[in-house]
Amino acid sequence: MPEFDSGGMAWMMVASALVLLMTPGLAFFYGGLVRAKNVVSTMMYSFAAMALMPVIWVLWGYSLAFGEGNAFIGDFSYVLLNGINMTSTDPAADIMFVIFQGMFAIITPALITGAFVERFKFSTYLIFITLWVTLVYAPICHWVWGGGWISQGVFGDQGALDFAGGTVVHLNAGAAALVAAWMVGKRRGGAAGTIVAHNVPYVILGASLLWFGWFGFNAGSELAADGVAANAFLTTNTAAAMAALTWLVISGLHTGKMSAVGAATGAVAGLVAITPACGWVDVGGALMIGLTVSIVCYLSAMAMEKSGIDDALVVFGVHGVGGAWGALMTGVFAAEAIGGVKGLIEGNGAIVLEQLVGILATFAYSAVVTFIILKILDVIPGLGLQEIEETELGGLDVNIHGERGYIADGAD
Amino acid sequence: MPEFDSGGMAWMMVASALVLLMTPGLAFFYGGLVRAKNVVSTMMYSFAAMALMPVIWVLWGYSLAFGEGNAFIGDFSYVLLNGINMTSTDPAADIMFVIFQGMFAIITPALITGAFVERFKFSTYLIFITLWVTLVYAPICHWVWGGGWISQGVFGDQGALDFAGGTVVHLNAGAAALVAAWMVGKRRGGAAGTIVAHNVPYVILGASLLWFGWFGFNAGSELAADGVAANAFLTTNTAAAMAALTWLVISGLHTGKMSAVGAATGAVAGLVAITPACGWVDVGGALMIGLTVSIVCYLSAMAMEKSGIDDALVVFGVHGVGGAWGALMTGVFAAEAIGGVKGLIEGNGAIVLEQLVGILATFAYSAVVTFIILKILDVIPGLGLQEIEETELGGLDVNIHGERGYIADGAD
Amino acid sequence: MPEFDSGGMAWMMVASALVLLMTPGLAFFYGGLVRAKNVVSTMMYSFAAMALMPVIWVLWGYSLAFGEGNAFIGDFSYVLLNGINMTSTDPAADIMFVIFQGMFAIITPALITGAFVERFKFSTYLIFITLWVTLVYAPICHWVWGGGWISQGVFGDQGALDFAGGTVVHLNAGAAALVAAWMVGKRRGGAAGTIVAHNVPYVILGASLLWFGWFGFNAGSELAADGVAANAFLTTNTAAAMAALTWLVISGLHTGKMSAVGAATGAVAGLVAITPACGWVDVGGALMIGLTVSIVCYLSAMAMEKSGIDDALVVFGVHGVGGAWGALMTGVFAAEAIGGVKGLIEGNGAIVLEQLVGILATFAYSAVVTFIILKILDVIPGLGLQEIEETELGGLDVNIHGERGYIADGAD
Amino acid sequence: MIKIEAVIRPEMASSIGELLEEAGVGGYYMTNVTGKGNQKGVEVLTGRGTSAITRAAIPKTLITTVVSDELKDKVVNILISGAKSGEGSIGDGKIFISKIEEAVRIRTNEKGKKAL
Amino acid sequence: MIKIEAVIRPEMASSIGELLEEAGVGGYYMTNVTGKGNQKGVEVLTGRGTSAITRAAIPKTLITTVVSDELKDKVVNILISGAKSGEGSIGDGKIFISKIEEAVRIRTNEKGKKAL
Amino acid sequence: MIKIEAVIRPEMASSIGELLEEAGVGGYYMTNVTGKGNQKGVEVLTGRGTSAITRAAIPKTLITTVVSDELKDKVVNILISGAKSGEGSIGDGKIFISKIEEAVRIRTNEKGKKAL
Ligand SMILES: Nc1ncnc2c1ncn2[C@@H]1O[C@H](COP(=O)(O)OP(=O)(O)O)[C@@H](O)[C@H]1O
Ligand SMILES: Nc1ncnc2c1ncn2[C@@H]1O[C@H](COP(=O)(O)OP(=O)(O)O)[C@@H](O)[C@H]1O
Ligand SMILES: Nc1ncnc2c1ncn2[C@@H]1O[C@H](COP(=O)(O)OP(=O)(O)O)[C@@H](O)[C@H]1O
Repeated sequence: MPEFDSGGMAWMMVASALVLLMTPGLAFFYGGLVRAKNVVSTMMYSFAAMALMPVIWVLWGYSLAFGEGNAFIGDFSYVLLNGINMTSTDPAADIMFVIFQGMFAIITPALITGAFVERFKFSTYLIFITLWVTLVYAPICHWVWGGGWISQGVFGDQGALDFAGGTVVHLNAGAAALVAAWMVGKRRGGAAGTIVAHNVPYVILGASLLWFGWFGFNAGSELAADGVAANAFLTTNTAAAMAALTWLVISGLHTGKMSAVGAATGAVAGLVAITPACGWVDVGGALMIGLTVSIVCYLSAMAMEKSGIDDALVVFGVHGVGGAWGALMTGVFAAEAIGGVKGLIEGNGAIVLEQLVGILATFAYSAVVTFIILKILDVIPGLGLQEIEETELGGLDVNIHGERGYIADGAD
Repeated sequence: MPEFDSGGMAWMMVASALVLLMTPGLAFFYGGLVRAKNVVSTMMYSFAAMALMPVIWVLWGYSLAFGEGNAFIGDFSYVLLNGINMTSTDPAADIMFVIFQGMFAIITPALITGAFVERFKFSTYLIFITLWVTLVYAPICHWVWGGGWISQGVFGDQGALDFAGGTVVHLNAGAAALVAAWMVGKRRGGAAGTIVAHNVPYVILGASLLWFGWFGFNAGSELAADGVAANAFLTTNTAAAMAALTWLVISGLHTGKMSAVGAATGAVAGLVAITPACGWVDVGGALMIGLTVSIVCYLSAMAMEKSGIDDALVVFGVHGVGGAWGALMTGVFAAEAIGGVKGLIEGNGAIVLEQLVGILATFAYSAVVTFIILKILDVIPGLGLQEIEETELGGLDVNIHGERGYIADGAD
Repeated sequence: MPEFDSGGMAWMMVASALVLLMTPGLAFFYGGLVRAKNVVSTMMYSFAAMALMPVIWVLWGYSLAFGEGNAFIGDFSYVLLNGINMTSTDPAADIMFVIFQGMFAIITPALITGAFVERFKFSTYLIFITLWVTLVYAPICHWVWGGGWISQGVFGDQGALDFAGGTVVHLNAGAAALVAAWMVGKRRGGAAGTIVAHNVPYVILGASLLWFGWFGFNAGSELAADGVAANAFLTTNTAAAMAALTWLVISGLHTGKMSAVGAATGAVAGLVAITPACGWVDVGGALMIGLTVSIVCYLSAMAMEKSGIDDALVVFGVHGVGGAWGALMTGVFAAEAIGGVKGLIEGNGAIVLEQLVGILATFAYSAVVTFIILKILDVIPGLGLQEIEETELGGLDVNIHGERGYIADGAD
Repeated sequence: MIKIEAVIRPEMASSIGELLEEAGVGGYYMTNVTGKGNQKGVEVLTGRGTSAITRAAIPKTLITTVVSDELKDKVVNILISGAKSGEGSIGDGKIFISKIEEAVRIRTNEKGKKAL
Repeated sequence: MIKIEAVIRPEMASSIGELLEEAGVGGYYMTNVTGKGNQKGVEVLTGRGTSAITRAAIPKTLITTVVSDELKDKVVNILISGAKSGEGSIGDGKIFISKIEEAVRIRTNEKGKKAL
Repeated sequence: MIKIEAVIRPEMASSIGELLEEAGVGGYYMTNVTGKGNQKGVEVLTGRGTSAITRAAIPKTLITTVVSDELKDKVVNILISGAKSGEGSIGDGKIFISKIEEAVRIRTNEKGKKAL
């Protein structure tokens, strides 16, 4: 755990606030992409994560992720942040670390929701993310950042590189999304390929808030306001732009139209892919990562459309595939001059293997445990995964939340 | 007045920007809750506070609040920030303090507007907030933060605790809101109980921006980037989440639907209640405050609906009652390990009495002076409080501002 | 190039993020002002600048602006940020400076787009801003901030004052906007004077995000978290408020309605005018600048409406005229106590001449080179400036981007 | 069977709905439209709040109900009295009546009066 | 020529459109309306999620097509079967038919059946 | 009295409104609808800008005016010439005319032609 000077503390408070803002950003990104009758519901999946996760985090989440424990999971020593306060020797540092990490625990489950919007039962959802953050997120977080086995290295001393959460957050959420989309089942009444975004400005607003907040996510992960943070900031911005541009161009060449949703998606894909890499690569690496991730994710988005699994907002295609791609490319483009670790291009092939281990382990664990959780929730009487048909066709907003997104004067 | 190092300065500039952003956040929170024909008007009450208050603040507001003066009000020594500039001995500190406090003077009158949206005469409103910030806000600010009588303590040396403005901002605005809602009169054409939010995404956006900005409001009130600020940040986030969750659950149990507006309101209620407490309580206290304030405010929101006073957006119910509750709970949960002051639970009953004095004095002064100001504005020819019926029924947007919120292509 | 301590670094990362957020702010400000059928297109002009400019900036833009070169333009020494990395002697400082300046290179071309929204061909646009940032923005940036001729002074040692980009960004964009509006041609089907904003809340959101981000733009330009930055922050906020208030009042007196769009425009005009001045004037100067710029820009907006040039969103009227006015007033109100340079009021007339040189040179260079670029793009087969009539009448959103801004359930 | 269509002020829509129900109509639907008549338009601002123009498009609500011929007078009277603003001012709206040949309830296939 | 208007559930709109086309209608248009009939309204929350009320305004989609008299039965049958939700539940909607005197295609000035 | 309804391109709406007024109609109202006819739809993108589909729903504006029988030809001609895009291209729209039995001005209770 770091010690913060006044400047570091200032930066970490801001970075934490920025990461918090990513979840409303996601609410608008996802909310704009669904149909109008489900906009409140879609946003509420994210907003409910803001309401529920911070409570779980201070109660037991932080402790399971960062308590000493063993190589696989923390312990209950920090329950209710026991011992982390103003009287501990380094109070500020610990509290600040709890805060910053807690914001990651909000956005990660919220990311998954794009896979099952417009149909997942909201009451089950609240239980799902409670279990998921406890049984999936906290352990993987412990593996990578809490001193667990991945951070210790499998083939050598240098464990897999994940500067800001490419595997912990994005690949993890992507794997869970794939499983969840499949288990919850397809949306009724509206073949996937015919649904268009109901509010494109919201998509742009959401992507922009995500981009803005991601500076906190990535450069904040340095836990200091220094040169490495600045490098992370620059590579983040560069990769996001390059990927947005690439997606825009591909979409233009492929469909004949320059999709705004595509540009926004490209930006997000770039941000996902640079996340593990931002503190390890230079600006040239960032351009390459941005360029390639949009190609890879564009193809995977197309593949998902044909896959028969209704991953409604392509969470697996963007966060799963993009997160894995970014983790791999981190191993390829890591530059000694930036983060002290060489990548494949500089002749260090071993690090790519470490990255692969991280990717496979995260994917496998997340997919399997998510499957088990959902299976159990599915069979418990009174719970279940998918809303009944009438609710789904009429829209989740009015049926579940008692609210309609938009009401005009007069006829409405 | 504090001296800022570079990190402190960085944090205070950011915190000030965050507090500024709360007012547009409020514009969207309130704007989403009204009917479409009044969305521009509702947002303009807030935006006009951004236009008017900073001017008043540098002209005479800061001076009345923080000029030495006496125990009850400042003086005119700092008019036009006289003497506060780059040549004063501690220039940065003073300018920064003026800025940060000035942002509070924008949001406080803007909070009141939720009580009288959809009907208060806009030209009168501009005069109202000018008088209100001068005659109500500046004095109370002086009492609590400007070295006035409340800060000096009534029963002992330790005056009432108000870390970031639970009484000065929220209870004060809530009291004024109650009086204003009653004096302006009810909305015509639409019984309070039948109006539903016209744009729920705006409500979520607004609540999210408020939450985001509130980190500046609360953790910024430490005036430094240190451990106390981090504690304030953590308790703020925790209480907001706990309260949002609580409101969501209560609303679900009570009405059978999981209201998004309810969750957003809960978050705001939690933020209000933790405001006076955030630098004095630990995370356990924050959970309790978040839990209880949503129960208390939910009940008060229900009571207001039946009260016959058309406090349109439940400002008294949330900011008045929530602010008072938070101030009281600050006295209950204050922990010596956090802020050096014991609360009731740690055996210090006296502080609860100080809190009560602060609550009662703020409520009484704000209510009475607000009443007098509105009474005078009501009888001055050419002013008056409520728009004429035709204007109100047709909507304030088009009639007062010459604008409609939304215009579609074609028929519109 | 500055060296940053931890606090300065924290502030500059935040300031950079804030400036990045201004471009989505602009997307909503402009997007709200056009007709619904062009909202995606209008936002995409801005979002595409976010996708394209950062790539150009790290490839050659930064090098042309800040490479040593000569008095008129930089060189190619920093292509792909060659030599600017973690191993250079002062890595953090340089990377941070690249980042911060790079955000200015995004917003400047985006500002121009308001002049030709609803009709400029999107594919040509992407080429246009690539050329423009290379041939217009980079040189002028070099003149003023890169050690070029304007910074060296024409009549004396003290070159023209431009704290945060009044000429480089705003006047520059305004001049280009005037030329572009004229060359692209008028919008078809809808006389300028009959089009009303399709979404006023977006205009308010956009103006608020601009205001919020402008703190990073102006106070960040100090490149440190110190007293000068605080002064810039305070004058920025004061001028924005004063100008918003002034425009609101003028619009009310002139038209009988209190326009929200007007108040938002006033805020932007105030922000534009204080940009060159914010680190050189005190709060009294800020009030005067805010007051006068709204009067000047209100008149110029009215003049533009009658001019026959379809500067759709009055970019020349606000950024061009407001930028020039602000640059001039910087020379008038500069106070020795603030930035060490006297202005006209303190008896230094020479500085006003320097300001005039800066204004005229920027205007002339920007207008002429923009003209040449557009002329060439106009005649290249397959490019051209204005969309064909059918595309324009049916809306750019669906025809160019394959998307409609808003889709309701059911009939849509 | 006849179709009664009334263009009314939007703020009257929900109370008119209730009145129609009391009058015994089987159902109705409402549409948001914009209209122009003797009320020549509304004054709105263009540009940047810099000039006021009159726009023809005044928001109105169209309420449509299909009723049996006997209900005609009752419904028309209710609409007239319910949609009047105060003493009646320009822009209160109009009622148009036309013939309906056939009505069908989709759920039950019922036709004619039974379908209303 | 007759005009067939059907008030249906919004989620049925796009599939009904396709069915109409298959039936051979020359065109149609759709309008979003809100309606009330036997389905008395939807439960929504007011205040701050603090109380539930029933609102009359249920979103429906009105689909309108003008066809030659011969197509009437075909189109009505298609609407009835296509707009039914499952076994048919309250709120599936209604169909109203009226006479059209004249139709004109703006592009070609064609009149009557040829214009449909 | 007759009711003239025209489905037109949205961008024509405001100029058509002015033309109708010049023609002497007492009033009109406009509704935003989406339509399909010979113009089979518009190409839009789905997914993440990854594939193009054709959507049936093309935005159109429905303009409705009730006039006395004598005005019929004048209004129809104005609509035909005013709503044509250039030389006339697919999707310019259609005009439908039907009979109105009765009209009432709510403000004054006037009936028949005087109410128009
Ligand atoms: N002849 C008409 N055909 C269709 N709609 C009409 C006609 N005349 C009026 N209307 C509608 O009725 C509304 C009210 O009419 P208006 O003439 O303004 O009021 P009043 O009848 O009180 O003089 C108009 O806005 C328009 O929508
Ligand atoms: N008499 C009527 N006139 C106009 N519209 C009607 C009428 N009756 C029903 N409707 C419309 O049809 C919709 C469905 O009618 P409803 O009575 O709820 O269903 P059902 O016919 O299955 O009992 C209503 O929401 C309303 O919009
Ligand atoms: N038979 C019809 N009934 C109702 N509306 C129709 C009919 N035919 C066309 N329309 C409407 O008119 C619009 C234009 O018709 P379309 O056939 O595309 O153009 P054109 O008449 O120029 O061939 C359609 O979008 C549709 O809204």
